[in-house]
Amino acid sequence: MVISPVHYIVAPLAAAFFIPLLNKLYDDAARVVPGIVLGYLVVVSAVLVPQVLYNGPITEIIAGWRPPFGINLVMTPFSAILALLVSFMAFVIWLYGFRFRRTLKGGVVMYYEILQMMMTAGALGIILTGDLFNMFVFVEIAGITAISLSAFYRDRDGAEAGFKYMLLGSLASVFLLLGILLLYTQTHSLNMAQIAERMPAVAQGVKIIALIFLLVSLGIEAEMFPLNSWAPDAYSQAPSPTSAAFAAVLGVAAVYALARVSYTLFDAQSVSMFLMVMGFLTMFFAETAAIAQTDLKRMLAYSSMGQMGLVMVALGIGNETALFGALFLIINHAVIKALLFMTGSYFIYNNNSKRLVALNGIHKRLPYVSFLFSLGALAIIGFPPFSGFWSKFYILSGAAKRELLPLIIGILAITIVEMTYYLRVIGRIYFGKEETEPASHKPSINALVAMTSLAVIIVVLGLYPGLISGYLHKASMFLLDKQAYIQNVLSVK
Amino acid sequence: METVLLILHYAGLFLILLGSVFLFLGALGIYRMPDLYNRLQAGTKASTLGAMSTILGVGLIQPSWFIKLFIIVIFIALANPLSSHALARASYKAGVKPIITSDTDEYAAVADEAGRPKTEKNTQTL
Amino acid sequence: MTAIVINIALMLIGTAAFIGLLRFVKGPTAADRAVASDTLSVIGIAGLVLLAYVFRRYIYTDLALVYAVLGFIGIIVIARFIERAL
Amino acid sequence: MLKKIFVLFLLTVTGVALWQSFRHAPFGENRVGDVENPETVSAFYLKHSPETLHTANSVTAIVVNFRGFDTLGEVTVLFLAATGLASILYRRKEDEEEEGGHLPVRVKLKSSTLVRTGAKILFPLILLLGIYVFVHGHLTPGGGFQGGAIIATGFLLMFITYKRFNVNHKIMVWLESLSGLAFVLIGLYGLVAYGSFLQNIPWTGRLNDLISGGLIPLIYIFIGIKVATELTNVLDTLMNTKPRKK
Amino acid sequence: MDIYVALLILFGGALVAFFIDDLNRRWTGPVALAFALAAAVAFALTPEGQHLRLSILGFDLHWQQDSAARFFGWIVLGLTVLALIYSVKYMEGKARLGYFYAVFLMSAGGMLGVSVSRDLISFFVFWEIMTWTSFLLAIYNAYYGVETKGIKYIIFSSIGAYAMLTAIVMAGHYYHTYDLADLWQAGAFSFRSYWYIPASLMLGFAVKAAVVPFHVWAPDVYAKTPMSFTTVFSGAMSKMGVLGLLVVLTGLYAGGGDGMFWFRWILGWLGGITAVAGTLQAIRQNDAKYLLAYSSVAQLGYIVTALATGTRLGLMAALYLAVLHAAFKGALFMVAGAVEKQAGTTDFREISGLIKRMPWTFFVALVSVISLAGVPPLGGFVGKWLLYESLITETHSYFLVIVIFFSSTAAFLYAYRFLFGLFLGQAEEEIKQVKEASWWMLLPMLVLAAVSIVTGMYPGLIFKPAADVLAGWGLPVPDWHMSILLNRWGNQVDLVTVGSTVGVVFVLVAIYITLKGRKTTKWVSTKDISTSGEIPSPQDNLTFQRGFFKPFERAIGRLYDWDANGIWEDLGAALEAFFGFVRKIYTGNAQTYALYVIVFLVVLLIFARRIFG
Amino acid sequence: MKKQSIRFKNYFYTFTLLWLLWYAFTTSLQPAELTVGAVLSLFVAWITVKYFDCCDPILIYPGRIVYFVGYFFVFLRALIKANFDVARRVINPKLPINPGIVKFESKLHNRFAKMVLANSITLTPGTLTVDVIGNTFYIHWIDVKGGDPETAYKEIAEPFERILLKIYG
Amino acid sequence: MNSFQEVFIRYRELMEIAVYGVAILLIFIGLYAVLTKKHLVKVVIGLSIMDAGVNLLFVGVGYITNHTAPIFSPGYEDAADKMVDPVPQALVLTAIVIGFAVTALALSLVIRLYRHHKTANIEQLNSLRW
Ligand code: NA
Ligand code: NA
Repeated sequence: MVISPVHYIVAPLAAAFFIPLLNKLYDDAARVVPGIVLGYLVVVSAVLVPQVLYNGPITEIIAGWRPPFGINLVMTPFSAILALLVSFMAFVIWLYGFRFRRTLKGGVVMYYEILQMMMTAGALGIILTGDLFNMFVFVEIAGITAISLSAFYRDRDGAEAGFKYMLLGSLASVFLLLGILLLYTQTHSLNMAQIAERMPAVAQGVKIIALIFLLVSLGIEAEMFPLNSWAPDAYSQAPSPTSAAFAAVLGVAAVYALARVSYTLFDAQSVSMFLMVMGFLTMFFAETAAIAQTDLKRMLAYSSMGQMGLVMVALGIGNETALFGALFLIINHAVIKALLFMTGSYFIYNNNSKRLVALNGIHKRLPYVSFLFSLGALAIIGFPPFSGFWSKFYILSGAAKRELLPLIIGILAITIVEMTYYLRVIGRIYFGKEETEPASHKPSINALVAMTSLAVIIVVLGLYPGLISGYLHKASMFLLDKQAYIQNVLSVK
Repeated sequence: METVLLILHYAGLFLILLGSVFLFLGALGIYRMPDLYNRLQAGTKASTLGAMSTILGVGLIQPSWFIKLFIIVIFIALANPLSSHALARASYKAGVKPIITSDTDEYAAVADEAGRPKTEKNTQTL
Repeated sequence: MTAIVINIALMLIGTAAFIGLLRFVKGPTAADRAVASDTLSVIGIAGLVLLAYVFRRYIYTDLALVYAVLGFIGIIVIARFIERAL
Repeated sequence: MLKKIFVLFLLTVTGVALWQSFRHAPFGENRVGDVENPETVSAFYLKHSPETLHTANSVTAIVVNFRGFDTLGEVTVLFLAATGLASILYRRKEDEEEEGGHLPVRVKLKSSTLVRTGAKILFPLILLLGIYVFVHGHLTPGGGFQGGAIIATGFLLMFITYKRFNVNHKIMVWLESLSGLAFVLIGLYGLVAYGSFLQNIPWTGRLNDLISGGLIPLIYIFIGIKVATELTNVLDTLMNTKPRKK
Repeated sequence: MDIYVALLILFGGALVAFFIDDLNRRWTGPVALAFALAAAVAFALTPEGQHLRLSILGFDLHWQQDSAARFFGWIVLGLTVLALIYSVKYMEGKARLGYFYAVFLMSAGGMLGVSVSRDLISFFVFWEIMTWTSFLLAIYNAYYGVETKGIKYIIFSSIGAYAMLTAIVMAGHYYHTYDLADLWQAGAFSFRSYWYIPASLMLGFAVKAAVVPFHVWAPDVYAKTPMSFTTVFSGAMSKMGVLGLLVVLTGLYAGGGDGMFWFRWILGWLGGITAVAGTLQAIRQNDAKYLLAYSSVAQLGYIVTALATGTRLGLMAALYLAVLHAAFKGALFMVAGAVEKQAGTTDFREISGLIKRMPWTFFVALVSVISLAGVPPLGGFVGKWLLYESLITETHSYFLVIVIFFSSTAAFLYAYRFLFGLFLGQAEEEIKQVKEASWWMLLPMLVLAAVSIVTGMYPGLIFKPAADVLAGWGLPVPDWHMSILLNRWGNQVDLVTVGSTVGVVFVLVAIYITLKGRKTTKWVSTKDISTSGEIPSPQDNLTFQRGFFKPFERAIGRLYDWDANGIWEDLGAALEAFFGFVRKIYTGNAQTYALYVIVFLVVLLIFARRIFG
Repeated sequence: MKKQSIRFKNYFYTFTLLWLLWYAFTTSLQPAELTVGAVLSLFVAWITVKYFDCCDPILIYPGRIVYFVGYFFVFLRALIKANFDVARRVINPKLPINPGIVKFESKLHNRFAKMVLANSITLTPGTLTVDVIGNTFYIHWIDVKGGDPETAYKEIAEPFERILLKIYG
Repeated sequence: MNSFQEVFIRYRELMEIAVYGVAILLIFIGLYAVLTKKHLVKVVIGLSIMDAGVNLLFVGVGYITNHTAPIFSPGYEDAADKMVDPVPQALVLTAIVIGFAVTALALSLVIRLYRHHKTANIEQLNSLRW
């Protein structure tokens, strides 16, 4: 069987269906199988991504019906890179949590593992699909797993977080459906390429209303202000590997969807101002809320929202430089935020508390974890030479190309806020006065490997961004080229 | 054969008309009757017969459909009284008081023993 | 003749459904609404069969059958809910 | 009060916007276009459903074949909801201790003897009806989801009438897993044999025969089984949440 | 040997130092020192004028070993090596040595990188590395400062850095290059075309140079950081701000001198105000470290003023003072560190009379303080001379001269206070056990003192590389001689003669005072507060240690009311309150959240055409 | 031995009934439909045989068929009467009712028979089965003609029960 | 041609109001419940009503006057040009199932919340905020 993009969806799906059965035969199946599957997806990416980057996009036909009649998967350079990112991050997160979850007994492990793996499948589906309604289905897959995982722990306020997520997620899906339906009535198609092709003929009024419904819906998923109120609760209540996946897997997919809808279905110019303003407000409110947090995971959650806001700003700026920055930032944010949640999780595990005060002087107990956390914090602030700097620099350059001086100043001002609270945490970790001396849980070897590999990526990408910059340039150029997308999809026989 | 079909056709039309009248009366009963149990009385009987009659009527007009429609009729005959009974029993146990003008309520003792709420306030409203 | 009878029947059934709906809206207790929906479902089954005939489509009768089953079980569930057995 | 007025205002604006935009798609208007030379997906499906797939129910043809990938996702959503539900309502040892060793019960009160008698008769009937609905999904308005839902309601009837009615969880797990896998494997067969995931086999029988539509009925049967078992599991989990004194 | 070798050695050394600390804590310091020395050797071996062009992400990075790079690079490396020698003993027994040395070396690497960068991208990258590493050292001693004081440093630095970044991306957009030479050529730093580019660059550099009103971070940070790093912090890192301002100035010259007016007057006056403010604050300090910290702010003010003149002599003065300030202030911070290490505190009210216990340290302090005060015959005098010459003869800024003169005079007060507070006066019981600092610490101090002494007689040693810097970047270069100064009337001063004369006089006076003082002084404990029957309260001014310059403070008291620190702190508190208010929009009520969504939707629907049309 | 044969018998009639039902659903005599129906009926019979105990084949012995038909007509008459009764009451603006709940003892022992009786009562004039506990039937009677169990039995149940006793013995 | 169909043609506008109007009204009612009802279950019911409205809108959009169900059953084999749009029906099937899944999940959350907080009032669920 030749490796094809459909494996991204089918492999986790088959595994998910199979795990309950296998788990009856072999106790650890639920913990092992997702790793094998996600590892396989990394391999699939390793095979497909170069193919896409060198030979051009792949359009995978499903059920033998060429687009626009059947559902199809499209791997453009942009989506290919994100698919690689998502599968890799999911694998690392799995690796990180492999032994951690031994503390959970019985069937719960199985539920957890299936949901966590399927969140990845949903995200990959969103990224790969070329069909609008199919995207809705994958949004729901991702949403349902995310809701369930938010509510996973019952000694926390998980159910409350899950309920809020569910409420906003349901609104999102209703709006998404309305938007899709409106577009369907006007273009008689669900294929994104064909909708894009037929869009010019659609009455302006309907087009805008459909756009609004889609933007609000995807804005909820992509943590856009003021639709992002679910995020801090969900991030903070979910198990830490899940919080990492929210940032590294789900967030990536949501932003992709936002970009795809803005750039392919509609024209970037009309959405530009909206994305910039909302992205900026998202950053502003998220970072200002973050600085006042007393809970580590909530702080990280607000920080994530801030990063997503910056990505939106970059999408709104919309020139190639900014998009390059956006893509780079998506990658950075996925890697760095995952690292922060992973290391943060060990702090919480050791302190039995999520409170920031409990971090005082923890570096004595967890020197290596503290080091990695600090590295991540410095990187996410965007201090050179870490990778976070380059993405920010590119986004600012993109803004400069459009001569958006106030935006540049605004972004940098908010960055100072972000920097402030991260550095305070670093200060606490290294120089805070310890108040308690609880038993120490050292990270397990698999978690160490996972965290270290992320740290290495952060440093290497910071020092040699050239490793990936060529691909990112290609990808961001392709995102801008609407006609190429339409051409690629609709010309498939 | 033609005549048989014609007769069946008109018989069917008659049944449909009769059935729909009963359905109408059943609905009227539901609306007009003073308490839940009387509503059930009126609603169940009329609507059951009405539905059965209408469906059989269609079955007579379209003989090739008859078998399946007959199954529906049997199902209604079996299930509808059961559902009415279940609703009556549940409502009574939940404390929905019947209007009793004949001074006979043999079931009250049974329901009270089973823990029927004393006031109607406790009846569920949605 | 046929058309007239069928139209009258449809109108009667429609009115019946409307009256049933009035009771449903009025209540006053959950049990009353349940009674109303019970009757409404029976009216609906008859209406479906009649519409199947109107459109001359045999396959619609399946809907009536399924609707009958689901309606019945729904009422039983509601009854169990009303008596607080769930 | 003020809040309610505000909400009503918001909803009115939303409603008006929706109304205005759906006026651009007049009710009852034919937007499908010429079926013989399809310009829209709908026309294409209406043409190829009987002609190529030999599937009478074109909605089924869409659900299982043309847009079968959606359906795979949909099945997954249901599966994940069942999984999520189980993880949310999962009863741990600690919970039971916390609640004083209470065991979960489905129904608290005995049901009417009449209903119990009736349920016994209706149960097989409903199961068969459900199976009929999904086996004929390609011929009649039914399908895997509808049939599965009917079967699950059959189980629901038993759950709420009998305190001690239990499903065999082992069999359920097997059925659920294997039917899901079967769906995926059929899809993969298409990928291996014809180069496209979920592609139908070329032999599709005669329109309106039971054995027609190629793999479509087979897939819908597996979907029916999966939906039935999953919904039954969901109902079982949702109802098994009330604590009962030992 | 290429430019990057020295950088690689420093950054690699950081990594090694970080991990070697886990193996053997005693080796961390020497290893770091070894790497710093290696870097210095590598830097020395780098051929003059070497160009290095790298490409990263499509940006052309440009590193050059020109005269400016050598000038500032040697300030950095020289101080780093000396400070690391000093650190070996100074840091002995402290925690987190791996952290300390790793970050120290990275910081040095950052500064060296800034010195050699000739494009804005690598300039900024190294600038930021230098900034955050120095932040990590600034919080080394006390976390509880982080919430307010340490964080103030990074906030101000970032305001500056991000102002720079704004300028950089805008310059990149308008001129399609980040290379300094090209930007100079294109007139990018001229005030005429896009005035905010040079302005925000200057803002960034001014923050690092602790110019009022962006100086508030400096005193706390200089005082709280371990003294061995403060040496570098105040001595070298602030000079990176000077380097930056020099870059802008070069651009102004290259662009035909547009905006020289703004540069000269605004920056000049800011420098002057900084000098006065720093001096006045230094005078009222009771802690040697804080005194030195404020003094650093003041000294940087002179340098900035000198630089702002943009004239031949002014520029020479700035560069000369940059080196000298590194030398004497570096030495003084080391002195403070030595006292802190040996006596446990640097609070004037708690110790005094260390002259006997720590004579070598006193010697270094004496030399450096004299140099700082700008008194002949030591190096500091030459710098002041050049500055006055420049202000009077070249720019005719007489008011500024008055300001600078006032500040210089007042500097005598704190200089004296420093010497008296720590070393003179009566020795208490408590300090009887205090011993002289280790030679590891004395050696670098003596080297730095020697710089002040030698340049006092041969300032040409610094004039030469400084003139090379100016010539290299096309800035006006004055005539200079190895040890002769000229004033506007053509009078010659031979510094060797002056130096020798003053030296002889000084030795004689010192001998006289010592002999005389022995006989007349009556030894009473400073804490002997028994007066004629009355019991004084602690507020009573019984010794010189407390309220040393009370009368002076009273005289200029109104000036102290302009407390920049307070303004910034109020602003910070207001911001925090605002942040606390903002987060209240996340009420926790799910329905409110849903309402936000609908309100947002409705707003978009109502203004649909306006927003998306 | 005997038990096993009974089991087989149960399977058999459950299967047969289901297969017939399948035919009713499909109304098709295509071999494919019949085969599939047989397989599926067998499957459903296998699952549900332990619940499906209402319709012993004994019931279709010829003698009882007659009673079945008889019952049907008795019931049909009662049903139509009931409907006109309802119509009368509903249309009458005065709503002439005199409701109450009465009880009586039934002589039936078979649960299925009791259910048939209860359903019949529900569908006949003015009566609604509220509950059945053991052999006691509680009936909501829209126009109570006598509160004692004997009257109630006579008025409400007797015509049906007579025939049901013949069928279920 | 029966009168039912005539009604559909003659009163198209009226039908539009009836179908689209009812669908939008359902969305309206559902949203109203979501935004104002305090009981968690009522909020969930509100979501389901919204779903129902959207589903109705789907089906309504796919309807074509005088066309029949897109099923080629015996007698209708060649009626392809007389059939309503099958796509929205297929989509709505998916939407319904997904809606059900979400509702089930929501109810399970309500159960947990009720157990944890001993209340089903949405306003008292604010231990997570700011
Ligand atoms: Na009834
Ligand atoms: Na003193």
